[in-house]
Amino acid sequence: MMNGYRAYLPILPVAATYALLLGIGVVSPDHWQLIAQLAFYCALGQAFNLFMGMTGYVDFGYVAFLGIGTYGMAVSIYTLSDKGLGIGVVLIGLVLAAIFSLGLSLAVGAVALRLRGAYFAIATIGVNEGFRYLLEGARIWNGADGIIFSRHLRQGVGRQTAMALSTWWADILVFGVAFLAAVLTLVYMRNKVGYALLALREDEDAAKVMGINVTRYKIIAFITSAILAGLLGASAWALKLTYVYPSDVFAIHYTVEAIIIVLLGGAGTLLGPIFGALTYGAAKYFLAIVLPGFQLLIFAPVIIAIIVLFPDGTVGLLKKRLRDTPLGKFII
Amino acid sequence: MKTNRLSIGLLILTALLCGFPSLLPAAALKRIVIGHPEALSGQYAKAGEQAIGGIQAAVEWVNTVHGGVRIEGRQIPLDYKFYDCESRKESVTSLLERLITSDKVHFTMAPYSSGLTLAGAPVTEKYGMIYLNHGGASDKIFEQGFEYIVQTIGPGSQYHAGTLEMIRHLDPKAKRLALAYEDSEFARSVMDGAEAKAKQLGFQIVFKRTYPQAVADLTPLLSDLKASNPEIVLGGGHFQDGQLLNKQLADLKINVKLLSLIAAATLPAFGNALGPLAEGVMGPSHWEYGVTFSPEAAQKNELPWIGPEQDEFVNLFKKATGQELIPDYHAAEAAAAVLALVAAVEKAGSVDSDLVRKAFGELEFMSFYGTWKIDATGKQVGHDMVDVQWQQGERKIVWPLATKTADVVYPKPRFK
Amino acid sequence: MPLLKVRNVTKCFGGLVAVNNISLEIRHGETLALVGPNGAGKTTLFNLLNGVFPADEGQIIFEDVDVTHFPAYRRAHLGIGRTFQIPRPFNSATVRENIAIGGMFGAAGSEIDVDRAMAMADHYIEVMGLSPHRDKPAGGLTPIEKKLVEIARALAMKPRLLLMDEAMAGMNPKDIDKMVAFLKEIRETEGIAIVAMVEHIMRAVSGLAERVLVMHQGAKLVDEPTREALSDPRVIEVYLGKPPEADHAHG
Amino acid sequence: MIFEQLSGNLLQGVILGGVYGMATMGLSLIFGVLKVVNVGHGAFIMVGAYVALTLFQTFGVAPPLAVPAAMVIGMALGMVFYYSAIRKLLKGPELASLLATFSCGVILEEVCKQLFTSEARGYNWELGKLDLGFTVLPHAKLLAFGGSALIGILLYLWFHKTRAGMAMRCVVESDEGARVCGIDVDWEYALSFSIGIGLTVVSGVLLTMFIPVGINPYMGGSYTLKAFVIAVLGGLASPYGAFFGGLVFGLIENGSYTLFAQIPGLEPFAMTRFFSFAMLLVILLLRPTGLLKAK
Repeated sequence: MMNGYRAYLPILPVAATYALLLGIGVVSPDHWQLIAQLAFYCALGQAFNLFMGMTGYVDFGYVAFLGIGTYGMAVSIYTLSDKGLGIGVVLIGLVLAAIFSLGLSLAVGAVALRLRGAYFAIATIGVNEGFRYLLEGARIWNGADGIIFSRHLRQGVGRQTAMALSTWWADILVFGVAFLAAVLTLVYMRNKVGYALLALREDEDAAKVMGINVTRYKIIAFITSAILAGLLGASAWALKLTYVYPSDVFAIHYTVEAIIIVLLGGAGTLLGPIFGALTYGAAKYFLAIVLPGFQLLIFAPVIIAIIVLFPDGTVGLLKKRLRDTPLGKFII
Repeated sequence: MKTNRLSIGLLILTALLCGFPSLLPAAALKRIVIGHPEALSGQYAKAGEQAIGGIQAAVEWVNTVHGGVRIEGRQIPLDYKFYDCESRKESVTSLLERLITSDKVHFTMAPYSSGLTLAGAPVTEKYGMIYLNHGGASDKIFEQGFEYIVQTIGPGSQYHAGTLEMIRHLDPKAKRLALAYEDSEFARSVMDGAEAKAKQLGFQIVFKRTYPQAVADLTPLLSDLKASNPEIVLGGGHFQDGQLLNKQLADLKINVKLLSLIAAATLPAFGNALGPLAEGVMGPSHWEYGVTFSPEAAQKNELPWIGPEQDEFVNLFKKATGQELIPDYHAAEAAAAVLALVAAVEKAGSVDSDLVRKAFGELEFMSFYGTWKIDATGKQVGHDMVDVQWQQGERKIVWPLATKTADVVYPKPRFK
Repeated sequence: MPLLKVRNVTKCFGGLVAVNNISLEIRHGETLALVGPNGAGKTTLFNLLNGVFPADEGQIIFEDVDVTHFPAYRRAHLGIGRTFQIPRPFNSATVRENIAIGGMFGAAGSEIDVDRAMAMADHYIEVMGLSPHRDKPAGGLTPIEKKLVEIARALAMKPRLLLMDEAMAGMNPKDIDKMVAFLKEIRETEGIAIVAMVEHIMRAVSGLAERVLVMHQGAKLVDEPTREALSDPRVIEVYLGKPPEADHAHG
Repeated sequence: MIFEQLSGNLLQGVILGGVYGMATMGLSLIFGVLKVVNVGHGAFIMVGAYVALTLFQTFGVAPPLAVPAAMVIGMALGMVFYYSAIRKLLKGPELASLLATFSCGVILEEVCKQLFTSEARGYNWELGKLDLGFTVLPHAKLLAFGGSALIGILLYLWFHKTRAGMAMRCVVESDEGARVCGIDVDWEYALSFSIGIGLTVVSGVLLTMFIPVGINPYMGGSYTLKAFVIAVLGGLASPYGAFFGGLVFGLIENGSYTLFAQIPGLEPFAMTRFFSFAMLLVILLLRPTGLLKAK
């Protein structure tokens, strides 16, 4: 490329932030779970942004991909732990999570991506709820009973390893998903995919006239984002918590959190979701400690104020301001 | 790099705020602290508030009446620290770890519900710390091989054992049993337990169906139930669905000899909401105001007695919550978990979780909550439930006969 | 062998016939002015030609390929470019990015990577005199500047047929002359056939087009060389006689 | 037997569906005029339930008489939320208005939690029952159905017979057109948002006549989801379409239960929900204008 490495400079602040988070976690293991929670929000925001931020389509049923990814890991550990595969069950779990979320995203994409705007948002809510009730109604994967597989994990890999998987490696995987999502976002932005998405986000009909196969690019972004969500569910919800209930993993509230994170930082930016995730995660954590029971009462009006006052999000605003400064090339 | 500087600043602030307490040198044991990520908002808020009130009442009793936890001839005050986990799984892990590492608590308590209890288990297991389960009734928790979970609430499979025995006692001919319950792991474990017990006692299951969580209308399910012509209906799951089930049975004039609803029917809100429709409805409860456990009863059973007597507990609870409120079983079982902990710590003579866990295994006692004993997996096996029935707008204990405060009305009054 | 062949194309909306049985041919490198009063069906015809929506009846053949059922993006790949009556640049993208997007996905798109597209964009920025605005978001430009960006974006697509919807509306005579000169030059150097939709600006028609196609109420009224068309009584009647029905049709 | 049960269920379904339909009109009105999906819809239903509960328990006001109070409270809430948040987000991306309406719902939920605690409450207002043999219909339910139908008719008349209603219909058809005709579009937005919220709060009152128990701050969520399905059945942008959508929804939900119950191994109740969401997708794909409208 003409610009070569310079085009990829904005990955540096991302890498630095994650390295710093990891560093704090390693130096002060006491706060590992907090760091892990922040990493979860970063990954959630980055993965959600990859589709929503870049295309402008609001997938209100996004959590379904996390949910089905969680099941991918759960099913693998639950059914294969006595096959002597050792740590292999986790790898198979990740693969299953990716396959499941890929499958679901193809099915959803084929249906819902034909719709636009509010219709798309409502359709995706329908997918999430419908899928959950299909699991419960047809008793797929134990239905509403869910899968509790703590014992299976321990039997499969041994007590010490199981503990390390749940309290350390699951979180490292979350960091991995977050970083992968950021890298993919930047790669997309710097390639044709990104320009196609930019065009269709601004004006889908004009984009078609420019020769852009909008369906193709929407599905690329949708699938990428869904697989990342599936991997996130497999690590942050399955491997870490070692149980899954459908009512828990298909809860629409997580989609809302993803939206808040992306909006706080700035939709369609690279650094926005990270900034949004850190602010949101830290604020939530401290409010739970300082004012238990009042978090939502404080959050909701603040969120309204932020979307009214900073519609571009914080990073979106910075990006505009810093466009012509030397810092501009880092902030996208 | 403005964003980055901001986020770095934020992180440093985070680190400072959390990190300071942990930099202080470990002092001699001045207090024993219980840490608790409890649900104060979200779907389990009501049970969470009750639990916190109950725990605060028990802690108050330990410090003022009992004089602190007695270890090595010293009396050490008990402290309780809780955060709001918003009924959400991902908050449980980070708050638990904060309690363990930053707040340096000595013991932890699980939040209400089986799911949230499970969510925290990997963290407490990692730190090898006692994790008192006051509100996770699923039997499956104890099939996972966790080493530090200690249950005070009874396992779900036992909820309706007493109820069914009572029916056999009163009406040997009753046969047709219907189960209509929420599709959740908890309600399923209750109803599977009930089904097994019922078959053992010679009942015939004529109807067994679930309804999804957050249901708004049960009419189709209940018409289906009506067609099976049951004599007994066991059902429920949480709070509002139990109210709905009762109301819509009345709407459809489905009259049965006995209706027992888990969770919902044992709460004051049930009678307030339904008024006369609640008359005669029963529910299995872990504890009910009016149970007759006393130091004398303990002596008779050759068990040690620990903790306040019932009225004392109720007064402490009212003081802790600042409300004129009779505690329900969520408060009682959480308080009993604290009493069990104190007993175990005193027995072990240490706050080391491994020693205390061993002491728990050998512990058997009675409190206002009843008897307490766990098996090797940490599951509660010593506590018997009671059955309550709504009579003239009040809950009366009707079973077991030894603790009853009123005679059972059977068959229940018909809906008008 | 014409560049574009349209046979008996019809499009209805509900009960309204917006384009009624139109046939036409466009030769390589030719410039055709599509004129007609407001509501004559010109924009609908454009939309049919570049595939914004499909025709109800009829056939469209572009360079021997039957594109009747092709979606818009595939027609763009074959070489049909388009500008809009009200410019529709991608507002949050810079001028450079806007034009580069045309290059990346247009007729030559498959061989053009991002860097080459950017280089192409720089070329057209130069040509269109947009250099001062190169890195500004297109949403902040004046309407005329947006129009120029849009033309540049369409040219970057390397089309063989360019459909220009009211490209010169709102320009002053000097700018129109400049634009006409520019389009003529582009036509020579890049070998593009142009169909320019014009509502009123006869200056542009006479300066640019070799042939005029007049539409009236969805149908083809006149298709003849510019000089004849401008003096054709039917054309004059359409413009000056103000037929009352014209207002009811949608375009 | 099954036939009797099915007819009973279908009748109950129509009655319930009417109330659901009424509970969706506000959502459709707001979408029709402002093109905003009110994701916090259920929270306003919850507010209505508390209005009925409080008036009945504190002042002994019979629930049907709580309707005017609910309308006033709802319209006031609508105005407050419109001018403080929604108005500024109309031109922004979908995302902003979706999140804003969701947050409005959260604010209401949390305020109600502080006011009423999270305990599930209820009230008792017995009017007797109508026993049809194959099913039983309490009079309160019939009254709720009648009330819903009446409100639906009043709304229709208002839209078609009054100047204000016709102005609002113009805005639904085209903002630009309405502006040209001299209609203050911004005011129409505010008005329809506030009427939409008012109707929703009123529907909360009517719903408690149907189900007077289980009232709690978080009860709205499942109604929001139901309302989406119903609104789509009715064409999303049409308030009376929503009413008929409700009827269809009630029939399908209750009717499909009986059918799913015949298949062994299924949980029929959960399957009815699956079915209704599957239907939502199919309709969005095939007939985005709703079941009732031609074209």
